[in-house]
Amino acid sequence: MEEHLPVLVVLVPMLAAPLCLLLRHRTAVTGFAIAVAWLTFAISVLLLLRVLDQGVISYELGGWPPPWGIEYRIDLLNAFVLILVAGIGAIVATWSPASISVELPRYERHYLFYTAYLLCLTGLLGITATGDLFNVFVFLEISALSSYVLISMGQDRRALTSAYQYLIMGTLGATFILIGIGLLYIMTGTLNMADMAVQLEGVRDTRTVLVAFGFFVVGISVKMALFPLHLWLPNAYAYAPSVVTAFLAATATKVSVYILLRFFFTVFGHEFAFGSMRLWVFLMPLALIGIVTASLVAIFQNNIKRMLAYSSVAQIGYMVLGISFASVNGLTGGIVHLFNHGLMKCALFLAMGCIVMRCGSVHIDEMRGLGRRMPWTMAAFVAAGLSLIGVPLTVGFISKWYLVLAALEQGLWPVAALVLLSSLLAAVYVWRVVEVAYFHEPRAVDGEGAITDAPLSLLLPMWALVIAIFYFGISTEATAGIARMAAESLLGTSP
Amino acid sequence: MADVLGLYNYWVVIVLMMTGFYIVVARDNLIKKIIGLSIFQTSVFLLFITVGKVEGGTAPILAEGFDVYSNPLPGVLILTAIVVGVATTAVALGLVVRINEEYGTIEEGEIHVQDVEA
Amino acid sequence: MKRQSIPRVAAKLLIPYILLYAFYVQWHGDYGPGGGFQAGVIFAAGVILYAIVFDLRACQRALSPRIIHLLMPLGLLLYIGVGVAAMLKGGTFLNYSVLEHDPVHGQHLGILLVELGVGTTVAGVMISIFYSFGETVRS
Amino acid sequence: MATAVRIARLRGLFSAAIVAGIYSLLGACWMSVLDQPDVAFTEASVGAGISTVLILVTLSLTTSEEKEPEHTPLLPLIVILITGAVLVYGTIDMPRLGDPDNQVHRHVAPRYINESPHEVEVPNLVTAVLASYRGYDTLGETAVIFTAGIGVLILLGGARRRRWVAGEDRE
Repeated sequence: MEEHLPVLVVLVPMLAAPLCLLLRHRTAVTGFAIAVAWLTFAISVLLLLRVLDQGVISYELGGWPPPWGIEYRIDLLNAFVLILVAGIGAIVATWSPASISVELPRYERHYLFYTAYLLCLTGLLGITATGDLFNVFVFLEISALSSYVLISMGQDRRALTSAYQYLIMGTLGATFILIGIGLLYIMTGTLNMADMAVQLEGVRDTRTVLVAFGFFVVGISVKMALFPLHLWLPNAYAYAPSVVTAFLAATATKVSVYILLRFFFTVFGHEFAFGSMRLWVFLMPLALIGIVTASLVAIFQNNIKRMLAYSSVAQIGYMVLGISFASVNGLTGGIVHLFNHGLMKCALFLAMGCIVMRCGSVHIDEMRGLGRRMPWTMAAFVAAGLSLIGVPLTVGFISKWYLVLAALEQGLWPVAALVLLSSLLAAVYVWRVVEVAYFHEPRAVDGEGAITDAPLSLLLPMWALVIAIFYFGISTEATAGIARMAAESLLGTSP
Repeated sequence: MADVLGLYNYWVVIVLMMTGFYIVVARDNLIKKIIGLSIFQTSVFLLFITVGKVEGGTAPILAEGFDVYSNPLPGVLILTAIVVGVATTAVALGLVVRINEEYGTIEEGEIHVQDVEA
Repeated sequence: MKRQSIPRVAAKLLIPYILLYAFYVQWHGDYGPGGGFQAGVIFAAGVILYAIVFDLRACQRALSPRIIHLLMPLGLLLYIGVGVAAMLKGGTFLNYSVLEHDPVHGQHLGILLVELGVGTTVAGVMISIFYSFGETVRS
Repeated sequence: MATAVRIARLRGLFSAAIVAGIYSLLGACWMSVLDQPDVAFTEASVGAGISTVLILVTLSLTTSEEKEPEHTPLLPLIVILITGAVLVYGTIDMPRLGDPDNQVHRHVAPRYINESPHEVEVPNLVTAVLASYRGYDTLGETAVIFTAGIGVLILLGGARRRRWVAGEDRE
């Protein structure tokens, strides 16, 4: 079974989704989905260990060698992303039962929710594992379609319109990606990424490849909500059920960033993407403007979920900034931030979910005095918030450290200054919540009994994430070490 | 001149593609946007299919008396993409029906007005 | 359209052939154009025609939503099942060659089953989507 | 072809839906001219069949007239023109239609055409590639369709919605 690990990590949730539909029974489906999510996580851990042990794993689906068949190609980078996605998937699944019974009370058929959830997980894992460009498109659509539906399950009717808006933008993005893939296929005659890198040699400078490159990058930027193509994101995250927000915020955009990395460095090679294309000329300013603008907008949001969503847009900026340095430190920063931000955003949105469950809303006025009412939830929020700011001992510090290092290395001290400045902005918006929660009097209780802390079944998964934030913040070898090795292999500087 | 003729097909496809794209971006009506989206996608499919053609070739089904076949791969990719397209359309229409139930309109502008008032 | 006799008679004549044609396309995909996806769509089209001309309720009595909801996952499971069977027999996922002693026979068997899986899911989903929309119209 | 699309700008959504169906059908014809009967077959049954039926049903549930747009579509027009221009620019270096020396026909495809008669022994090459060589894509495609089915069930599932209306007065 050992050699089937690469496909099993995608196959297990994909197989489980239709089974959920057949099981139907509510408790059974819930337990089954959680078990499946943890099994997937276990497989992804095994996979990473195997990659560390043996190097790149290639798996020929259907027994046809690439480029004729489809290949799963697992190296350090995607094994790392797989762990993030599967891990978040497992934790959020464990967290979900109590929350959806409060947030989706009108849904009788919870098994449909879990089917869609597992399909979304399948899609995201499939994108990450594959070594075939067209296969990326197919799995992108699995995850996209299921996330539109998951978002539309939100209680507010605006969830429907934001899901629609996301659907239109997401499909346009996917079609742009498809055009890009098509043009590349015309020029190279292949769809396998590794093979395409070889075939591109002769035609790299043609106008068609240039246009293909452009379309692919624009399409993927929509998917990962790179400023200024982020318009779908704040609404979608704000009105989706908390479970869905926590899951998507930590995984969907990260997977898109991963494809971008793959595309720049594996398919095109960094000499083309950053040498002759001068891509950093576009990417770096966009990333910086994105970081600053989105952080500023976040400060003025009263809906905390929306505030965190804008903060996500800013954080995507950090990752792209790291990529645009195209140096080992920059890439390490980008990759490690991808992982770290997944952890902390997930923890923050889970905390929001607990608050929604107890208070019914995440408007900033509702949060008055919550520090005393829900001490454990708010403590988790503060811990993850500190990490968002980038305080030492948390994971947020590690990624910013690498980013600043990379900026200084290239003599771009204004960029480094901007990164630090934006940390101050993050501090402002996190502080707003802290101030309200800890230093304001609790709202007058309107007869319904005092608000108590969230139940243990919600607190435990959330605190697991908080512990991970500190653990990986203190012992950096695991995450930053792997990210560094991945960065080196992307840049071709390691054997 | 032969050069231009060889590219003519692509250009027609691009005009179609942009018409679909235009409908998506410029129109306020939610259903019209979906129609535009499917036109946009269909024309991208045509682009792929155009690529597969081989001069003097025949459909990629093996039979006696033919030697030159068109490329089967674009056809396969587009079969998959068509399925993806119809799946998206179905979900989008489902959303529109729900939006209409909740808001009583399918015009983007009017929905926006309702959201601001709320 | 319940009381108009021309569409009713025409539909009664056509629907059996549409369904039959769906099966032809399903099994003949190896030799001519067609395959599981097209067969599923044609099958669903036949059912949808029935529902439009006669009545959605009558259609759902003949082909209950419960069965349709079973068809959707079963097709996908069949597809994955073929892949897993290949894995158990020592090949990689979806390697049909190991399904039988002769690789070519294995390929034939694999393709046949997989196309059947696609057809089942597609027919199920298309009919289910139409039922959902139709029920919304009715209520 | 281009005229078909021009008509799709009609204000009446009903006719727009029908014209979109016709457009799909014409697209299918074009595809079969380009030697892809399989795709043409699918496009005809999906684009002109299922999609059109679904759009018509949706129209019967909503409204069939589009309102006048409030703003002038100048910005979208610019976006479109730029995108189109970029694409045309990209085509200049593209291989010519039908040229058998194109990279597309030289690199991966020959194996499908030359070897599959021995390896798979299925006369319809599209089926061979679809179900065997790229079978995993087709599995993904089936999963996409399955997702759409689940999605519509979640969105329009009958039992749930009545509760939605009942619960509305609480908010």
